Amino acid sequence: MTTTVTVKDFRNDVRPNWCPGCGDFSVQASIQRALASLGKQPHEVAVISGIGCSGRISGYINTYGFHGVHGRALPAAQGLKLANRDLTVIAAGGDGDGFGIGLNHFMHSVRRNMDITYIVMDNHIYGLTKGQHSPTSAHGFTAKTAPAGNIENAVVPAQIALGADIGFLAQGFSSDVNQLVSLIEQAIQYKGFALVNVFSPCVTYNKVNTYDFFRENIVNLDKVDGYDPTSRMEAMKTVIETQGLCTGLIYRDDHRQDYEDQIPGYQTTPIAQQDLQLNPEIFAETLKEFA
Amino acid sequence: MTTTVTVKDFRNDVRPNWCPGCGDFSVQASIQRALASLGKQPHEVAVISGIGCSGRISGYINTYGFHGVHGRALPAAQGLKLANRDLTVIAAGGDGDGFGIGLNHFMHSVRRNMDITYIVMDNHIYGLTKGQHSPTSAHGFTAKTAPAGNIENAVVPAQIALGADIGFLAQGFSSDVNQLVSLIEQAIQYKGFALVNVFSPCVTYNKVNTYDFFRENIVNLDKVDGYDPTSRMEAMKTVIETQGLCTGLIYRDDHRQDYEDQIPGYQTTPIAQQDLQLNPEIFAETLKEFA
Amino acid sequence: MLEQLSWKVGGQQGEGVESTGETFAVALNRRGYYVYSFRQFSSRIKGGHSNDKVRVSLKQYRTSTDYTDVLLAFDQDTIDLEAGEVRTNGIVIADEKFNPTAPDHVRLFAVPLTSIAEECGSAIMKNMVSLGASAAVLGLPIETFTEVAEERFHRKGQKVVDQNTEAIRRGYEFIKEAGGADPSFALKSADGTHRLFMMGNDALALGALAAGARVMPAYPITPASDVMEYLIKKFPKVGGVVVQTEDEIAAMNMTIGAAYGGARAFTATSGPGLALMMEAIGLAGMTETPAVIIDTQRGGPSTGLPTKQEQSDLFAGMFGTHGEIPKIVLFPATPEECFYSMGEAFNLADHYQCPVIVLTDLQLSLSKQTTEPFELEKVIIDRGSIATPDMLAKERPDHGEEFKRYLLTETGISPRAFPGTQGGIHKVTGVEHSENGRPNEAVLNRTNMMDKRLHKLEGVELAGSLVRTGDNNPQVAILGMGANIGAIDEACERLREDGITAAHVHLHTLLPFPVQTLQQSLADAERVVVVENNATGQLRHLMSHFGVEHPQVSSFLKYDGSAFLPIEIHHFVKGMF
Amino acid sequence: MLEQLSWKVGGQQGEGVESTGETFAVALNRRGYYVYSFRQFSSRIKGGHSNDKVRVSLKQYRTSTDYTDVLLAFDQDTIDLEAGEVRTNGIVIADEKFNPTAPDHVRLFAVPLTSIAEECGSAIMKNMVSLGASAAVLGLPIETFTEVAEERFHRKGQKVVDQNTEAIRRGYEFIKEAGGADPSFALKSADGTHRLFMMGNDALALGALAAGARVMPAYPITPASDVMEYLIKKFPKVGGVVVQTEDEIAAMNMTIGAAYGGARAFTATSGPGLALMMEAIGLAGMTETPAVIIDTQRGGPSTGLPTKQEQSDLFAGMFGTHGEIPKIVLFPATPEECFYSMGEAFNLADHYQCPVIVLTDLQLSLSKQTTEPFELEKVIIDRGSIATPDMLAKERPDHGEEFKRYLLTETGISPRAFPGTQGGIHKVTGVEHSENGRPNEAVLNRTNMMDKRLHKLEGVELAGSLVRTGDNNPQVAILGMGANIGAIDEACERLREDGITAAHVHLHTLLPFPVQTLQQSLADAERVVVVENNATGQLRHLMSHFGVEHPQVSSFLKYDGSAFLPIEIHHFVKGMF
Ligand SMILES: Cc1ncc(C[n+]2csc(CCOP(=O)(O)OP(=O)(O)O)c2C)c(N)n1
Ligand SMILES: Cc1ncc(C[n+]2csc(CCOP(=O)(O)OP(=O)(O)O)c2C)c(N)n1
Ligand code: SF4
Ligand code: SF4
Ligand SMILES: [Mg+2]
Ligand SMILES: [Mg+2]
Repeated sequence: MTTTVTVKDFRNDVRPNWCPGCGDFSVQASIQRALASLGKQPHEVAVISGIGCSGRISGYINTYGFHGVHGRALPAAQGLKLANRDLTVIAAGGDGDGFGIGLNHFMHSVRRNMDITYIVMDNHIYGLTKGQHSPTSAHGFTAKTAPAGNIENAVVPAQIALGADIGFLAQGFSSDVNQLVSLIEQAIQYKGFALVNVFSPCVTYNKVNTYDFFRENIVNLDKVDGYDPTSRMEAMKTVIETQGLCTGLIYRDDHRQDYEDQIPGYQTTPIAQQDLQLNPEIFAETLKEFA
Repeated sequence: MTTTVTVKDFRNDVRPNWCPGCGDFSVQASIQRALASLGKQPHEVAVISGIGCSGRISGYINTYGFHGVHGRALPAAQGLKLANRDLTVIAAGGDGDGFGIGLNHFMHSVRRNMDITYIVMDNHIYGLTKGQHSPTSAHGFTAKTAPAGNIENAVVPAQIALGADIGFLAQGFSSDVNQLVSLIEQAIQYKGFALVNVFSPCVTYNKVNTYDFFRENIVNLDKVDGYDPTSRMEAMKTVIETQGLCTGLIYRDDHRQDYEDQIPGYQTTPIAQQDLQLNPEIFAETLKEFA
Repeated sequence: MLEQLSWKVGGQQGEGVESTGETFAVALNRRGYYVYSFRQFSSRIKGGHSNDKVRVSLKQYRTSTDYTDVLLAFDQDTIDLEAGEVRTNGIVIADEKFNPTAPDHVRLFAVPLTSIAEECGSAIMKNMVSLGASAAVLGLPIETFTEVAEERFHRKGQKVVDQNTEAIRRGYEFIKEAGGADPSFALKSADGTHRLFMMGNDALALGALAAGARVMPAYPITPASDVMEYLIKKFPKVGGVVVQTEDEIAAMNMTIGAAYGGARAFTATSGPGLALMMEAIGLAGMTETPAVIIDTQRGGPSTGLPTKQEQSDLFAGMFGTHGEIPKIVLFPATPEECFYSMGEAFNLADHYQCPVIVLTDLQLSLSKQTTEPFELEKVIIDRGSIATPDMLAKERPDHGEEFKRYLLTETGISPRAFPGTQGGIHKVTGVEHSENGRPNEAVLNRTNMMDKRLHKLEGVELAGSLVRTGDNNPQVAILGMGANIGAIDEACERLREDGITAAHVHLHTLLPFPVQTLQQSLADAERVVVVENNATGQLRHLMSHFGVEHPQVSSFLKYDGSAFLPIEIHHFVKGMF
Repeated sequence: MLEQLSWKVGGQQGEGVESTGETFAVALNRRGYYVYSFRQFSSRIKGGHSNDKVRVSLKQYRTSTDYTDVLLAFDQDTIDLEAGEVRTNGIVIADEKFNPTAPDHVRLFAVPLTSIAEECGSAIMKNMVSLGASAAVLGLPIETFTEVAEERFHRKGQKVVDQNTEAIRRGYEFIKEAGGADPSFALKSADGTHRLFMMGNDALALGALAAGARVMPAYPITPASDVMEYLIKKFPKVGGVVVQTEDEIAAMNMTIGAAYGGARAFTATSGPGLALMMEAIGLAGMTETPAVIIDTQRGGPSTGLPTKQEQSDLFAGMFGTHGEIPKIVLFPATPEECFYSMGEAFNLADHYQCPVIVLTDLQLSLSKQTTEPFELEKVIIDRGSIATPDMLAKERPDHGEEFKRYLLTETGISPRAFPGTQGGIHKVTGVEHSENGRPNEAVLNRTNMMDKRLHKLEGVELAGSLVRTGDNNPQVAILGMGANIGAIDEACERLREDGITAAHVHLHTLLPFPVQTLQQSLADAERVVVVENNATGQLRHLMSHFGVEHPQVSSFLKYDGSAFLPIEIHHFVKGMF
């Protein structure tokens, strides 16, 4: 049995089918590094993903992996967490998956606040279906389904996350793996629902939001002197001012209880490991109500 | 043919099946008054609602009325607007309908920004299904499905609406019909997506968020000197500070184009009134691409 | 002396109709009678006519009677709507307050229900007065109700108990004095056996609890909400959790996540919610995740008749998902079956590693009835094929290839490893996959995997797929399901009285459809009548669909939202001979 | 000289395979040949083997051949995977660059595709070189491709045109010199008739456009996305609008809203999206709103095989909604049928005021094939029963009761009034309702309304529900649907060559199921074989379900994601005799 783990332990023999240069490679590597540096054992971790190029990530990391249906990674991840609260549960997917079809689950996951880390690979495009605009595509952006330019306004993930009153909010960029690893580590350690939204360029279908685009437009909060990630108003202001184009730890509130700790009668032993046999006394007592 | 309309023109002979004292009566009356005072003809208006006690409202106003499925009033309303842009389209429903099951549509309706008014009767409870907590129920609130107190955090509608970058945001209260009428009028006149979230008490199942509760806790922005509803930061700050418990016009941005005005080639004549016969020349030209 | 009796209370929704009916029913159940109560209500909170019909008998009937003996009316509406059903010379007890009038064929007793209640302390005690009056009419000892009142109110202090007891007594005496204690309405006394009294939904919840379900994500909907509302109160005792999700899509995907995680997880919904779950049910089938879904059917389509009886989701439950998955669909008929079906559902889900849908109908879910006590020992928890940590440690090298979650086996069933288990790491995906759960589009793999999944249930007929009662070589076999069990049984009895031999075949399993068993159980019948609460004859079509043949099959359908009455089935079948 | 020929190009996904195949096919279609091209690809963006097989013939075939005559390989993988299919002495053209090796039964020409292309100006022109080489092998005039290249590149200037022409010429000459211009591969020349070349999805989009559809809310999904992507480019010309919605639930509800508003509205999706639309489809049925839904079937269940052929959503499309609604399900088989089916679908939706599902399968949706020019005059727009402003002004008083949207009529069809129409105000609800659209739970109203809705399609058999071709009193009738039309036709031809008489019955309408028509059209056959791309035999079960009988029915199923080959059906059927 391995006791010390390395990045290698989180690698398997599957060659990702992402296009060369896709931002998702860095996200995968960052998750692997973060898990190793936190000393997690591979079997103690589960990655739950949705459908999209990004959704393939659960197949590429040597942990338990569940690749569900489009937009529903978060409900599945929450179910898993409830069944086994000892697991490190990471949900992951694309901007379409998480902020398009799956946005309702995101909003409600935030307020439910289970101890889960959600990593979004936000490339401002639908990759797997070949280049339609996504909810994070800017107004005016041209795409297969917006040949004359997108006429909807973009969702700004950081802004809606704050609007939904999230407890942990960070953003990373595929080109800055060191920062990303650190953010993912913090997110996993955070006891509650944590979002790490990653600007992860699609080199095939998005010719606007490229590596260069992000490099030029992102404000790295790690480098902003005196930025206080514990102030919600400051976070909101920063996000509005940067139009969401900022990286680093944006907001963190350490004074919350997660969902699991508030469930009445919920036990420390994971449900999956409990004896399911009902105590006959409890049963007898229960039946009395119907006598 | 009537040319001047009065409130009476918007009344039909159906007796609402709401409980006596339900806040929704005032919402109904306010919509009727607003429509009359704007001089709309009943047949030029359609009310599209979801499922819930509140959802019954589309049956009680003498306009076209569509009572769809739970949580989907907004997509149906948008479809209707696209088919007939001349109609005044009002979507309406409950907090569960709009911010629970239907929240994804709300978030995306905001960014799509069609010229629609959305009125939510927010009673912080599921009324029609007899008293489960709703997404706007406070943490700790007890309900049928939270007998030991709600362990989820509440959605604050005004906050998520601002987070989603809404162009028109107002809140009303069933006890202040004059204000509510004025807000609904403004919302209907606003060219774009407008939310009027109404604190509309459920007298049967919500014994916490009563008329008195709202009366005591609401900050009426109409009475706040110098409140500037054109500042998004100020709006956000106010909403956070009042925990969403404020009424009046919270935010309004008049510098946006609505969706309809941006659709390439979309005509001023409503689709429903156009000749659908395809021009043979356009057809012939189109086929050429496949030759 | 009566061997059975039908009593009905009616009034405005929210006016105490439900609690009056409930107290009446519970009290008689306690005395050892068999009780069946059926509530009619509207999809609104207050107002609108509502009534609760209670059948009391010395032997068990699982449905309401065709007629009413005693009608308790809280308003004139109730008399206008319901007195037609009261038998000739039947009794109507009405509140004097509204100057009741009644048709000629009944005997009306205008009782000052409200005034007496007010004199006893509060108008809300009019239900107690009316129960006392009912006791007098039915020749029941007054203790039948005073005991229940005592128990119910003793926490509120002796004064409240006394007031309520007094209200009952005054109602009782009023009728006695008014000459309403007609011996022809007196009920034979029961043997005092203790049994339970509950609705199908209670039994489903208890069944899930006993079967080891510990995670229930669900979204409220009539008539399913009781299940979650009950368990949310009980789960804290056993460490379980109910999550009220944002919608049914979340509920189903969360159920799958929890089941994948090793919990016994389930959700409960009704038609519109089932529709929303379709995509995720397909995921459960594809990923071979055991998940249990209760669908309490109500009047469809769309929002339809949300508080009315129907059995019209058979097709949706059986055929609703896109593509092809293994699936099991059960349809219990009584609270007892509801209870044990949940144990069965979880075992089947774990054994076959596929979604299991448990259908009920509104009548079964909401009608409260006398129920035999449940035996916990009969609920065996069998988790199916699990790769335990021990097995994995023994059989698998430390650094080998991934665990083959989808190992091709003879039976199509492969061991599961729960996340968190060392040595069990594997992938799960809704995309077509190889044995170790990786996406794989190869033609051969595809065929193998489809065969694996669909093979699991091929040719299987589950034990107890149907129950047949009644005559051999009958002139008619009546095929039914769900709550119609009672009306069919009673119709068969009456047919026999008419000299027509009859058998009752009640279907319990819809998928895998018990082709052989059903074919055999209908073979000796001259005619077959399929009785179902829907408009298109779904069960009738299922017979053809799966190739169950019989030369003489007719359908008897009801889709107006009301439950079948025995008399309707009786007449329909009799008319065929 | 060949009457038909099979050419295939293969390589890594994203490497120009698709454009090479497309140019080849378009060029030959222009010359008057019948062309059928079938693409194999994976659910990934770059990398992974992909190929495009093009059949060229003097008469029309609607499927690929069993074998390949000429294989154009951009990598060794392609040879390894695909050369087995090349017929003995068939030709493999491969890029010299990767030192290709090929099995003995083929003739390999290693052509310096990349080097020549580089010499002409850019490596990407290797596809042009390879087309030139193909022309030489097939004895085609070089203009076949140079003309297309000229047209395609003339906007980029003469230089680009010249480079490409040169690349084609060099490829052509290389083969000539290498002795690859084998007269036995020369194609007979075609008559130069101008026809279209398109995939089913194009035809669906054009059909919707011609039928007057002007609102299309949809969510992207393979293989349906093309439809929205095409119309989003075309709609600006006619004032229509495509909305890319947040999900399929929004798409379906928005479609309903627009249809209610008076537009012709539709959406397009595939299996997982269809599953999500179930609840709203029920709403369309209950509110009698005409809505058209395209479901381009792909490999299921769940995410399944998203880029592969399957026909496994029949049940979901027909039976997926909870409760019972009227519904129409069509399944065209060719681009021509796709085009006219859309007109039919909108007319049926407007006439019967119910949802209409148009099924296709991936092969039909994505295979490009020679298509007869569409005739716009044949697309008649019939909006069914509409209460126009004039009618309403005449017939209805100024202040009367609401318009009876759900007027009970003989046919069950009631006039619609579009919102905005004076005098037409009414209510619509998914709850059971009265004639004026108000919620109503009364038993009689319920029965009337259910009967009204379901009656609309009762006993109806739509014109053109199936097409039968082939022999009378055949030894075998092959029943099929969708893209399998070509393989079945060809199998029938070969059976006849073997002396087995055969008929082909191709089903076009699944709901209302054409019971009588199908029964009759199978009656004279000795045996029936049902051919379908799914694992459970859904069409076969539909026959039983609806009571279509035949003493000798067998199923031939394929569910490995690949399309039926004529030879497979031929062998299967032949084996029965
Ligand atoms: C219910 C459903 N609808 C649509 C699809 C098709 N689909 C697959 S991935 C995807 C979007 C991918 O975009 P995103 O989530 O941003 O992921 P990316 O590929 O960009 O990483 C869509 C629409 C699906 N699989 N399921
Ligand atoms: C898909 C679906 N799920 C659940 C329901 C049951 N249902 C009807 S109304 C409602 C919630 C009502 O709450 P809200 O929207 O706040 O309206 P209110 O009754 O409080 O006005 C629910 C859960 C339904 N009709 N459809
Ligand atoms: S298409 Fe875009 S998102 Fe998908 S793998 Fe390629 S680069 Fe990455
Ligand atoms: S239950 Fe509540 S929300 Fe519903 S009608 Fe009554 S008071 Fe209003
Ligand atoms: Mg993306
Ligand atoms: Mg509410």
